[in-house]
Amino acid sequence: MSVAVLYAVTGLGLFSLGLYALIVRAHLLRKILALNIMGSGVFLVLTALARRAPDGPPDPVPHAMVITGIVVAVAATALALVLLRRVVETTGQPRLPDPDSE
Amino acid sequence: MAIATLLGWALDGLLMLVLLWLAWRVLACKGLFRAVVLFIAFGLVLSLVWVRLDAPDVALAEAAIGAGLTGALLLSTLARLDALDAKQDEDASS
Amino acid sequence: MAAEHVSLLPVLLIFLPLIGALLSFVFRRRAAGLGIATAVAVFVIAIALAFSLTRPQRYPVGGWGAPLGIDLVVDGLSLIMLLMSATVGLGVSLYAGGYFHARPQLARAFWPLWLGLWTALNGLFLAADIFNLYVTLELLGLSAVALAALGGSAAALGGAMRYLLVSLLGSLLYLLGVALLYHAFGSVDIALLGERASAQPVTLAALVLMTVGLILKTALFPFHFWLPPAHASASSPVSALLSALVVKASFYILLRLWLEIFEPLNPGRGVTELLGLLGALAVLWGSLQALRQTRLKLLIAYSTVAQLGYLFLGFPLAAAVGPAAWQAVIYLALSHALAKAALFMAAGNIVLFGGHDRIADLDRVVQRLPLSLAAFAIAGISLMGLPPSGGFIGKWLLLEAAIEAGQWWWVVIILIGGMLAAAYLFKVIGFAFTRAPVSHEANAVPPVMEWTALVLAVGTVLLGLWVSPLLAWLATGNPFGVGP
Amino acid sequence: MTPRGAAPWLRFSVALLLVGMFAALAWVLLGLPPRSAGLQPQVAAQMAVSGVDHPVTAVLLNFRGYDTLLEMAVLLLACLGVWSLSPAVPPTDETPGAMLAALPRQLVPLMVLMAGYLLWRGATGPGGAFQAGAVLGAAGVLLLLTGWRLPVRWQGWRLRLLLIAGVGMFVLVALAVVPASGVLLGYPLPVAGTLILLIEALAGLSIGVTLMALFLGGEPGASR
Repeated sequence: MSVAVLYAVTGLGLFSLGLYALIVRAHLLRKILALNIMGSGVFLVLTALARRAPDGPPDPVPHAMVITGIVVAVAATALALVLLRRVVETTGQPRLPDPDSE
Repeated sequence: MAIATLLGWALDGLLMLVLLWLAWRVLACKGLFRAVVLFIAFGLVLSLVWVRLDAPDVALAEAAIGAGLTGALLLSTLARLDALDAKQDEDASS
Repeated sequence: MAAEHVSLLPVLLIFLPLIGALLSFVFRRRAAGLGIATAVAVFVIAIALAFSLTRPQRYPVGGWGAPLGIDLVVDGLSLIMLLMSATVGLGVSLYAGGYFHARPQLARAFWPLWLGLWTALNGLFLAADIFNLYVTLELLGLSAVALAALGGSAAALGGAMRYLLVSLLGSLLYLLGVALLYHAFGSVDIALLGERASAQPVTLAALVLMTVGLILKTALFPFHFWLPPAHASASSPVSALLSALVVKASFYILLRLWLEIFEPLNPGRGVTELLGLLGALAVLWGSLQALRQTRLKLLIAYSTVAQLGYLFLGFPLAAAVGPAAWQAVIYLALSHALAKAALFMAAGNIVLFGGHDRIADLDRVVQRLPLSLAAFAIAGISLMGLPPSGGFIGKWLLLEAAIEAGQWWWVVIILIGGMLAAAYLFKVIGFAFTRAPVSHEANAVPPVMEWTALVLAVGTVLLGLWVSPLLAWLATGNPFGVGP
Repeated sequence: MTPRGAAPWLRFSVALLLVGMFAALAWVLLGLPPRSAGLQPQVAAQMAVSGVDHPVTAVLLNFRGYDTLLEMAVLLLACLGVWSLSPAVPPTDETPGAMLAALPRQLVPLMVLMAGYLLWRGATGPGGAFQAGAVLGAAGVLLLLTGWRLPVRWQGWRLRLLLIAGVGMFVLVALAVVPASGVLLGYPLPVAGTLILLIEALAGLSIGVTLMALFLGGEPGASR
């Protein structure tokens, strides 16, 4: 069992923790943080397993993918935060409205 | 050589634990401000992890974008949410 | 480099809307004109592609080729999807020209976002690379959410927020699957993965993660909860786009992955039966909920939940009878796209006209907006699955597949679904003929908005008449793979 | 004010489910082959014809440049979404305090210099458009925090042009090389390095400005 795989398992741990919080926590800011942590977990799986190259430098393709992913994540986070602000402004609640209450 | 490897293992193990602990605190701690600050710390530790994984490009991107700018966005949102709250409280009391 | 001549048409289908988005963002006073011009150009190119495509084409971007580079692939399945987005896209663009004419603030945001969304759709239908698909999915998701929030009401913002969270969660589940497949088989190219993947735990894990992520985004029961509020509270051109096109995109990815990577590995009857069962539940639950609604746009949105269910009946039926089931499903998806766009457009006209969408207070709209009501009724015929319409052909093919497979329970579901659709659609049409207790204001509806709704609705009838050329296009390159 | 979370039974069953998921996926990861070079050999083999000397830059801007192009479109559309959702930021006459004004005066030129260095370095080592753009964006955020606002004459279409410059140049190059090489984004080798640097320079600038705009929230100076 190599360190690389252990880091990947840590990434899975982050993914699972984030998913738990995304489902369980009600405050939207907490949900946005949870999604970011889940994303970091996936990036960690991608990058850690790229270091399984035998004696050579690590595989650069997942590194490029993760950089792409980080930029996408900040874009999504910015949009989510503005939406959150607008939701609080219009409803006064920092959480999702109950879908059944019309 | 052996000591260096051992230290490397210890450092890796420590980083993994710190990462998981920080993630848990970000999602479970009381107070949003504290959560955001912990999240920024999480991003910085993560960029150390990228260095350990021989991914310096990712480390740079993470430190600048993941921790830095996302952190700034989160903090400014928090400030605006606080302002909104204050306004609502005033509305309620008047 | 590429020895044979490769057509640039597919590439233009991605880059034209992207350039249109950039230009309409910078020159915002001309946004509507630029947007409609782009839409016409994309439509023309999609038609040209349909008539020039004789066999599937692979386009290596940058000339590298998989696995190092990214390839684009166009075959019959991508072609039909591109035609679907081109037709609905042109219709919605013309409709939006009328809808946003009086709302310049919204128009300047709508055009670049919509053209960006179109870029994502076309890029997605042409992608042959699972990581590239992730990027297009995110482009699609973020622009769709921004469009859904455009209305600005509390309902629209809440709906968009939930939509964003679900969409991001779906993308991350999908991306984790991509990570597993890449690290197990050393490529993100779908065709290469199809060759290399073998039935082992990592493949199964990727299958589960990606399938869950994608059915979340496709709003398959029981993950449909986010769809009705988001689709119903968006502004009407956006509702049409979301329901007609956006949810089909994630279904398309699921189908591609399934056909080329997972199905050949025989993951077992359990998976296909489960997806079929969820589809059947979606048909029943979505239809019953649609019947209960008092708001027109929510009714149409719940109808989308139901209609998406039919697409998943393809999984168990294709396992039993092969490609015929997928033909049926794609026909249904195509007909639903046209019909649902027409329904949301007609509903948008009614909302604009009367200022509300309470079904009980429709107040004789049939006399006052005859074209929109005609569009509603004709599109409704296709949704119910009555002849002559694309919906009829799709359901007929699906019924044939079910009977051939000897799985009569799917026949029952399809028939009940049709009857429930008739019930909820006639409820609307009935109130359109009656006089409401309180009469209300009436705003003029631009003729272009009525006509585009009607033309798309008539399109569903044409789909019922043009069956063989469409099925021939769909068969280009044998996307559903009958044997090697 | 703090919203209630989910009910205990729900928390428990979700936790149980996720522990199961984690265990299954961890088992899958441990079953992967312990050694695998991935695409590293293919990247190494093509480095000589990529136009740059750093593998990650070669993947981002050349081998998988199409992904990067679309990803910059994602960033741009997110900014558009933010602008469409939030009220415009009015032009302010706020003057920063002496202390706050002094800090960016020292730091910002340094950060711009650093961004330029990262950009140039991307061809041979860790660095490149995204990192440079991020540093530029951070410098911008620092300025915004001290109350600095974009000069009015730079608002409007000039700002929008800056925002699209990165994607725009990428699209332009992607299509312009088609007559020469026959494929989209197929840079002819003699000019590959130059084209990549050109794309990166504008991409870095656009990314920096976009990140600043995302932080600012609304569209500066837009009439509502």
